[in-house]
Amino acid sequence: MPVPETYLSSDEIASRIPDGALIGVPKEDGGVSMEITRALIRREARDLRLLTVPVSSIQADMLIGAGCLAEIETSGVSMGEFGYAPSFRRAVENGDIVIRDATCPAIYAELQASEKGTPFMPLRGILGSDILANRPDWKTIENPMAEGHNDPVVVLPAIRPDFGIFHARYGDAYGNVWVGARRECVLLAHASARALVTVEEIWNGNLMEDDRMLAGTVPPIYVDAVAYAPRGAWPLSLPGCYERDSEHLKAYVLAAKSADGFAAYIDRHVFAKKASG
Amino acid sequence: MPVPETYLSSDEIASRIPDGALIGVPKEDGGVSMEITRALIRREARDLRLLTVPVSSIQADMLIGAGCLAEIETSGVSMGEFGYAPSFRRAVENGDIVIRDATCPAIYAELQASEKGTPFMPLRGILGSDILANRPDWKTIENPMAEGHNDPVVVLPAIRPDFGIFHARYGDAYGNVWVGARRECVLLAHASARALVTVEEIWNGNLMEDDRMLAGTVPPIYVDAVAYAPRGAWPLSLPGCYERDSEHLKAYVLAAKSADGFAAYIDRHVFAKKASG
Amino acid sequence: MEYSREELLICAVARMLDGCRNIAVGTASPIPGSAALLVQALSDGAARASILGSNIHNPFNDGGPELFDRAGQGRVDAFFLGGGQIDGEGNINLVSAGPYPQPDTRFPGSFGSGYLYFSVPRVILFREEHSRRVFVDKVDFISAPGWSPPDVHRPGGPYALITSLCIFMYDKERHRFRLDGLLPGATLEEVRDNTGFDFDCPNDIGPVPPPEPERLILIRSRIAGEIAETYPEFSRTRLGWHG
Amino acid sequence: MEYSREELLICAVARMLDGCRNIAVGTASPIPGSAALLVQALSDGAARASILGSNIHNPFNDGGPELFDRAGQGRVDAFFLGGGQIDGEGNINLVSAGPYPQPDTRFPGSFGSGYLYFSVPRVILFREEHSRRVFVDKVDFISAPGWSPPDVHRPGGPYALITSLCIFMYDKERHRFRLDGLLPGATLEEVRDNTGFDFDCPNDIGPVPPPEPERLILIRSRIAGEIAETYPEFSRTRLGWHG
Repeated sequence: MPVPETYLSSDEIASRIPDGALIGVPKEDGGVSMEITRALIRREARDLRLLTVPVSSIQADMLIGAGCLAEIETSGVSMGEFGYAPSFRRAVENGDIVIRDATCPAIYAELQASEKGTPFMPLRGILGSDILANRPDWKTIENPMAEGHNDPVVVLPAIRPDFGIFHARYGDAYGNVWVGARRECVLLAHASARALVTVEEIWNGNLMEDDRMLAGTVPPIYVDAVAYAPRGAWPLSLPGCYERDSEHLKAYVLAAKSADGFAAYIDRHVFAKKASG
Repeated sequence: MPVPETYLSSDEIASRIPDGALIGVPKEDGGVSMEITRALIRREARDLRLLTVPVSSIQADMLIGAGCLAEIETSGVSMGEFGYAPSFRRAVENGDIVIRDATCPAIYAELQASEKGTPFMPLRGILGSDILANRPDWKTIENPMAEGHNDPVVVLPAIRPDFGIFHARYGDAYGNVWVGARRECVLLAHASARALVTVEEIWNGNLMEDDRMLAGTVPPIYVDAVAYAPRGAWPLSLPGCYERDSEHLKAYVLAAKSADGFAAYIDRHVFAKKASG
Repeated sequence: MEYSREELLICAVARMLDGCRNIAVGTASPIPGSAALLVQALSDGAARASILGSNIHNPFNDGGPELFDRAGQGRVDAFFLGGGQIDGEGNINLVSAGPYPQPDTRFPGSFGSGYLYFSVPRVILFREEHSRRVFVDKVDFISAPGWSPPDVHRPGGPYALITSLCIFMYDKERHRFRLDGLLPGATLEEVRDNTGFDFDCPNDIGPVPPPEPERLILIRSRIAGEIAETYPEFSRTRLGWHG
Repeated sequence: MEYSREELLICAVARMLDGCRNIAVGTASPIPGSAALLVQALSDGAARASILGSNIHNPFNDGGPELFDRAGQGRVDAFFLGGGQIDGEGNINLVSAGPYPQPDTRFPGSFGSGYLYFSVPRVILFREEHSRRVFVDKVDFISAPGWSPPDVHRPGGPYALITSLCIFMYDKERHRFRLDGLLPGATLEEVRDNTGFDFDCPNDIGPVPPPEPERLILIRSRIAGEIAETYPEFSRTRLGWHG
C-alpha cells in the first residue's frame, strides 16, 4: 500500500508540538511512538510536560536525558527487568525535573474525566498516602451517596493533554488508525486535545467500514496527524507484530548511566539519519 | 460450527433470572436479546426492574405488556418511526409501573461508576430539570475543583444490574462473546454482576487469541451463560448482520394498542414453539 | 427557481449552522440531516456532520456514550431536539403532559436532552405541530430548562425553534423567543393564535429567505444522494432523488 | 522429596491464595505467577490466574484501566506488591529514600499500589532483600498505608510479607507483622538483626512447611510449562522445564 498523501513525517509531527506542551504517552507495551520520541529529541524540544499513561520506560527516560522535559506526571518510570531508568533517577535526585507522583488508576481517572468533559472523577484508595499529600490538585470530599456516616473519597481533576502520542498497528487513507485492544490509546486520543500517531502499516481500505476493525479504530475526529513509521515502536514491542529488542534495551540502560554514554547513544540512534537499528 | 456443550438454551437462561432482579439491556440497535426477552415472558417473570441502556423500544414494551416489570429506569421508550410504545405509555398513564426517568448520559455514568467500583460519578447538565427533581438518589454537590466560586454539579450513584442481557454477533467455545464496536454491551457486561448473552453465530477458534477480534470481545470473567440464538435480535437489527423487520414492528405497534391484540401477538410470537418469524 | 418547503427549511437550518465544525443529528431528522450534510459539503473539510443511523456520515465509533462525551468536551457545536411541549422560556418537555409521574399523556422520555441542552452551544428545536397544545405557557415537566442561573456551568442551550408556521430565534439574554421569519402560507396572526406563550416580534416580520440558488443545486445533486443512505424515502419524495 | 527454594515458596504462596477466585500477578513475578497458576490448576475452574505479560493466562482484554476497575469492584481477590521500603505497620514505599521530592535514592514510583493496596483483600508483599535498608521503622514516603482509620472504605490491605529469610503474616487488628516461618538456612536471630521494625514472634517459630508432594509434581509438570510462556528462563533454571 502506498503511504497516503495526507501523512506527515515523524519530524514534521514533532515540529507541531511546541515547547511547553503537555503530552500524554501510553505504557511500554501499549504502542509507544519511539519514532516521534526520537524526532522530539532531534528538534531539541524543551520544557515539555509529560504524562505517562500510566507508566513509562525508555521513552520517558530518553526525553529526560535529552533535556526535553520540565515536568513529569507518572505512576512509575522503570526499565523493568533491565534495571532502573538512569536519566529519570538522576534527574529526580538532582532536582532537575518537577515530579508529580501518581498511582496508575488515578492517571486513568484524570483522563477519563477529560474524556467525558466532566471536571473531576472520584477514586477509592489513595487516602493517607504521601502521593495524596503531595498533590494539592487532588482533593478529598465526603462521598455524597453515604448517608449518616463519614466516607472520605479522593476526587481527581480532569487532565487534558495538548497532544496524545502513540504508535498504532494500522493507519488508512481516511485518517483512521487502528490500535486494537489498546484501550489506553483510545482513552488518550479521546482525552487529549488532539492525537499524533505513527503507524506500523497502511491498511488497504477504510477501517471504519470494516465491522471487525471498527472496535479498535480511532477515527479522524480525534487524530490531528499521522506518520508512516515501520518499526516505529522499536526498541519497544508492538503487540501482535514484534517483540521488544531486549539486547538494545539492556545496552541503553548501560549507556544512559553516564552523561557521555547517553550522548553517544543519542548521537547514534537519534541524530543518525536512519533511526531504527 | 457445533454449538459448544457449555451453552444453555434461552429458556434455561431466563430461568436463571429470578423475579425481582434488576436487569440491564442495550438500546435497540445495540444487540438486543429478543430471544431472552421472549423466554422471560414465557417463564412469566414478575417484578423485574429494567434499566434501559439508555433507551429501549419493543423489548421494554413487550416486557411491560406481559406484566414482567415492576419498575423501569429509562431515558426513553419509543417505537421510533413506528409510533409510541403502546404498553409503556398505557402502563405509565395507568400508574401500573414505577418509572424512574433519566437522561441518556446519566444512565451511562451510573453504569460507569459501577464498572469502576466507584460510589458515584459526576455529570454536567440536568440541573433545574424535573428529571433531577424526581430522582432523590441523584445529588447535587459543589464542584470540589472550582475555587472561589459556586459551581453546582450533579452526582449519580453507581448502579449495578444483577444481570446484563444482550445479543452478540459471535460466541466461541471458550466462553467469549464478540460485540464489536457496541461499547454499551461491553459497559453493561463490566458493570453488571453477571452478563447473560445470546449469540448469533459460533466463532471457530478463540476470540481472545485473535488480535483483530480482541478489542470487541467480552471474556468469560464477565459472562455467566451463553445461548446460541440465530436471529436472536429479531425483529430488531443486528448491525452488520441483518436489518430490523419494519413490517413486523409496525404490526406489533398496531397489535399492542389493545390488550387483546397484545395477547394475540404474544401467543403467536412468544408462546408458539418457533419464536422467530 | 422553484423550491419545495423542505428545500427552504434545509437552507434555513444551514444558515443557523454557519461556522459550526461538528454537527450531530439524531434519529428521524431528515431535514436537519440534509442541512448538516450541506454545511459539511460547503465547508471544504472544516465541518463534520454526524448523522445518527448513517454508516458513512458518522465520525464516531465508540458506542453510545461517545456522542455525550464529545458534547461534554465541547466538541459538538450543534444538535437538534424536539419536545412534546415547549414554552416561552425555552424549557422543553419530552416526558409527559399532566401530573407527573402518572400523567394524562406519556411521551417517550427525555433521551439526551437533559445533558445536550446544557453542553451543545446551538441546539435547534424542531417541532412541526404548531399548536397551543405544544407551545405552552409553562411546560408540565422540564426535561431540560431553557436557561440556567449564572452559577451553572452551561455552554449550551436553545438557538432557534422551527415549526410548521415559522422560525423563532432564542434570545439568551432575555430567555425569550423572537419571531424571525414566516414560512410560506403562514401569517403572523396565525402564529399568534396558535402559540401559547408570549414572544417578541419585530415590526417588519417577513418570510424566511428563499434558498440560495447554488445551494439548491447542491442539495438536489450531492446532498440528495448523501441523505438517501439514511432517509431514502425522504430523498426520493422531497428532494427528487433518483438513486 | 527434594525441592528447590522456588518450589518451597510457590507452595507457601499457594497456601496464602487458598479460596481466592481471581488472582492477579504483575510484572517480574515468576514465583507469584507460578503459585497463581498452581491454585488455578487445583481449583477445577473456580480460580482464575491473571498473569501480566501472558497472552494465554489473562482473563482481561480491555486495556490498562481494566485490572483497576475489576479490583475496585471487588473482583480481584489477591495481588502482589513490592517496596523499596516497608515498615512494621505495613506501609509501603515505592517512591524514594530520603527527603521528597528530591531524595537520596529515587525508586521507579508507586504504580498501582496506592489503589490496589486498598481494594484487593489479600495483598502479598514480596521483597527478596531482607535488610534494615528495606525493612525500616518508618518509611520515608507512603505510597500506600498499611492500614486506615475506620471511616475509610478499605476492603483491601497487606496479607503477608515474603523475604529471602522468612514469611511474615500481617495482623490487621494490630497493624503489625507476625513472623510465620523461617526459610531454609535462616535463623530468628538473623531475621531480628536485619529487620528495622518491631514484629511479633511466636515462641515456637519453625520452618516454612515443605511443599505438598502432589503439588510439587504438578509444579514440575503442568505449571512449569504454563509459566514458561511468560518466564521461560525462570522455568528452565528453577523448575527444570525442558520445553
